[in-house]
Amino acid sequence: MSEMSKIVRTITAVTFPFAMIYGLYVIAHGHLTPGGGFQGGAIVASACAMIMVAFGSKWTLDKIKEKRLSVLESVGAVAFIGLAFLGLIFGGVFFSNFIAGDDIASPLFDNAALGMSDINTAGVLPLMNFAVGLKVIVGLFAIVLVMAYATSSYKEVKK
Amino acid sequence: MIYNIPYIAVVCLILVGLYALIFKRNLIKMIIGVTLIESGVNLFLITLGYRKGSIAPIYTNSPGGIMALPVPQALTLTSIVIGVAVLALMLSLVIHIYRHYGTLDVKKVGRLKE
Amino acid sequence: MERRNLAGAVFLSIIAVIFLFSALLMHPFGILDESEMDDYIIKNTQSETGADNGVTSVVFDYRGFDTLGEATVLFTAVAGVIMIFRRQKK
Amino acid sequence: MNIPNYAPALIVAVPLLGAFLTPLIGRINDKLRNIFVILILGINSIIVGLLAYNIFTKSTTGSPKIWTYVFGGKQEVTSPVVRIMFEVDAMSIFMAIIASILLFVVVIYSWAFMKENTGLDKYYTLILLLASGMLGMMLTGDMFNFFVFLEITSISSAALVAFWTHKGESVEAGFKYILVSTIGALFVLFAIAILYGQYDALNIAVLSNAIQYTFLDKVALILLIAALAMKAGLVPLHMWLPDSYSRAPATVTVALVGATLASLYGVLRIVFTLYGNTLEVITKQIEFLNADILVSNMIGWFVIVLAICSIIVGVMMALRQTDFKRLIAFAAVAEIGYMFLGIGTKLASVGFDTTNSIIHAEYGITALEGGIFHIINDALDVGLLFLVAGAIYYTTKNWSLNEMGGLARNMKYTTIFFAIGLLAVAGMPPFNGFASKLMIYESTFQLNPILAIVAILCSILILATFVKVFHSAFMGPALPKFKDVKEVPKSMLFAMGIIACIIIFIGLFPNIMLENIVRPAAEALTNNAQYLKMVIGVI
Repeated sequence: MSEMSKIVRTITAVTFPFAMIYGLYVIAHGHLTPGGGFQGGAIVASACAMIMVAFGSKWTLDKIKEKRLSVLESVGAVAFIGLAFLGLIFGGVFFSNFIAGDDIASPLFDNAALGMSDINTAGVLPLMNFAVGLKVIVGLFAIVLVMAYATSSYKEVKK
Repeated sequence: MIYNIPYIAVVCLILVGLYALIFKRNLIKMIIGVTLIESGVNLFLITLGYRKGSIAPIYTNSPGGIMALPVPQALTLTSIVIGVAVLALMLSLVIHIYRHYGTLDVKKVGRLKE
Repeated sequence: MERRNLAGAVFLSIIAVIFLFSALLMHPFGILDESEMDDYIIKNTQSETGADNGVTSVVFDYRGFDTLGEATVLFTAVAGVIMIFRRQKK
Repeated sequence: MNIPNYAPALIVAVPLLGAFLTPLIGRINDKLRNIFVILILGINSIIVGLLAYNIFTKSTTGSPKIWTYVFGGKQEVTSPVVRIMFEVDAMSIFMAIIASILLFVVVIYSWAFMKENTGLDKYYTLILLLASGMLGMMLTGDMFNFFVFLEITSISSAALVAFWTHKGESVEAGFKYILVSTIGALFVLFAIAILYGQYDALNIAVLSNAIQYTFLDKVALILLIAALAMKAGLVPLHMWLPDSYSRAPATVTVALVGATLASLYGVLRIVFTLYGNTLEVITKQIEFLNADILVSNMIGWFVIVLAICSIIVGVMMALRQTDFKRLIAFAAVAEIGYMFLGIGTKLASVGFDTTNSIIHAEYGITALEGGIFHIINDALDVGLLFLVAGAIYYTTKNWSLNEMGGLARNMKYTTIFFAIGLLAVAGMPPFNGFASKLMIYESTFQLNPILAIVAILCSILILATFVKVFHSAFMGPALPKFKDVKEVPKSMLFAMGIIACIIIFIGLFPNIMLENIVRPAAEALTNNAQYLKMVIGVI
């Protein structure tokens, strides 16, 4: 994809932070309001895709390599499965919610002392939301970027 | 009968998808057929979770009352993400097929024979 | 080609009849026969997981393993797409 | 930490963690990555072995053992089963053993075989993902979880089929595979949704306990069996199989054999466990004939007809092929037919007398044992043949049988391995295929002699086909262009050697396998009441 006109690029640059913040908000509030890691991640990824459409896939790929995206995605995935493994270590069960909850022993926070249950931290759920959010942002963006770049380079070859 | 209209809509979506899969010869249209079936199935899952007069199963500022079932919504969420993943892979394969053969017609692409 | 179309049409109409018949047999929309599992979740979501959002508690806690699978599916697709568009050694 | 208690979760989680870490390690060093992948699958095989040891030793002494693992909660079963459970019985772990053997062999073989390709980071990632998907399908006790793992398996294997993207045919085969498996998976999901809508449960044991065999359940059963049989490559829906088997790299093909068998396991689980309670119910299915008929019989004969079609079509198409890998792929279709023949005979063997009491024929259980035994034999035999085909491609860069000849001169070990594979796949006495095929023939003969005769004839034709291949590729005068071919690298020989050793071991001592592993697996499948009792405590 080649880059679009200056007007589009400016508007994109202005609206991008708002879309990004909104997406991050959806990720961060996943356990309290509708939304979560996947939905918020999709919003941020579409914001990134908007940048790519406006500035061209070549420009975007110069700024951020797909290999880096792939590594970042791995980090997100490892964080997610790592939280599940931490559940195995601290809670005794794979995927146990080892931070919050009354019936599961919580080694990190004492619920009563810190008043954690009052504000509904939901234990590991927000952390998992962050991990999944990172993974979804990077993953979806990598897919869009790679596909756009591949199709545009093909056109140039054909010409 | 009137209460079964959502299910009939689901069946219609799935049938349209199957129609596209069976009768269309363009690969992109076949993919559209697959996504139609998928939306039908997702719609079916989400209709299973509705209770008459219920609210979303979220306690934040909840007015109270009966809540819709949370599990179908979670399943639908999973299914949608899986659908996106499958769609991405199928489209990238189609891009490659177009690179190799210069066409999207099933008949012309279909070099692999029985 | 003609025969394939005919077979397809027959197949499609059989499926249509079966599915439409099943749609009529489903429980009426909004009136559930069974909801034991979901009622349990709605009742216990706040005390067991500490989340206010029932759906999130299902996605990440009760069926957290499905979400791991889902994240894996996305990971697989990204790996597949990047692999398919890799640069070939010529 | 008591490993066997956590084993069901670890078996899936370890390859997943490996898959997520592979791209990170791949950036450091290629060799390190290869060692890491082999290590991960080795650890996984050890965990599978540990769990298998626990399950099989317990099951021979007393009642069959079923290992359950509840994700994220206390390790006890709450009244509505809310959380995802892994339910590992002898059958599941039997399949997991097959899968881990195949995958371990595949990564060892890949070391030399895939060396010259680009994108190996992604290749190994996808192999590990395929591993966790397959193992997850085999161990899970939750329908939706089964669907998720089915999708992981099909996406990763579709991407792997299209690995050689510079070949148009590979990409096309990959697309065909993903299309077919997505449609199959969507119908599986649709069936799961139908079941969920009626019983508000997703756990297999809970559903099995609740199922009433209404019209909607029948629709769900048909959808599940059709979709999974399509993924297992049963005949009217087998078109994708030869394409993807023959156009993928040989390593991927062997992994795909495992994925196909995972779908076959799904069929077994659904027929015998999910619908196990309704299987032996007499219903007036054919009302206009006014005849009572067993559900089990109906499904059984349906499966038998498809199985016989698979055998005949597979063999007939294999006879005509000149492409090495395509030929083996069609033989694989025929082998899948043999497994389904055993399963179908078991289902059809259940009858009832005039007082409407149900009789189980003796030969039914033999048929099921034969079918299950044939799963491992088929996986090993076909796997070995595909690996040999890969070795031949590695040296000659060719798949066409017409352009080969005299390879035995320079590739002695490969020739021996091919000879072992062909005799085993045709069911010749000293090798493993013989025992299981004999059990299938014997039991099918008692159900209907014609079926057995067809099966035996087709088996002979498979032998003829492979002897022809053996002659044209390995025997005869050495072609001038193959004068300088060398034996394949040691890691490939080692991988083929592992499979060949297991084949010979099972061939020489089939009773050890049969008594200790196959029989408990068959018992775990048929004893549905025990399954429900062990998992959710219903008697």
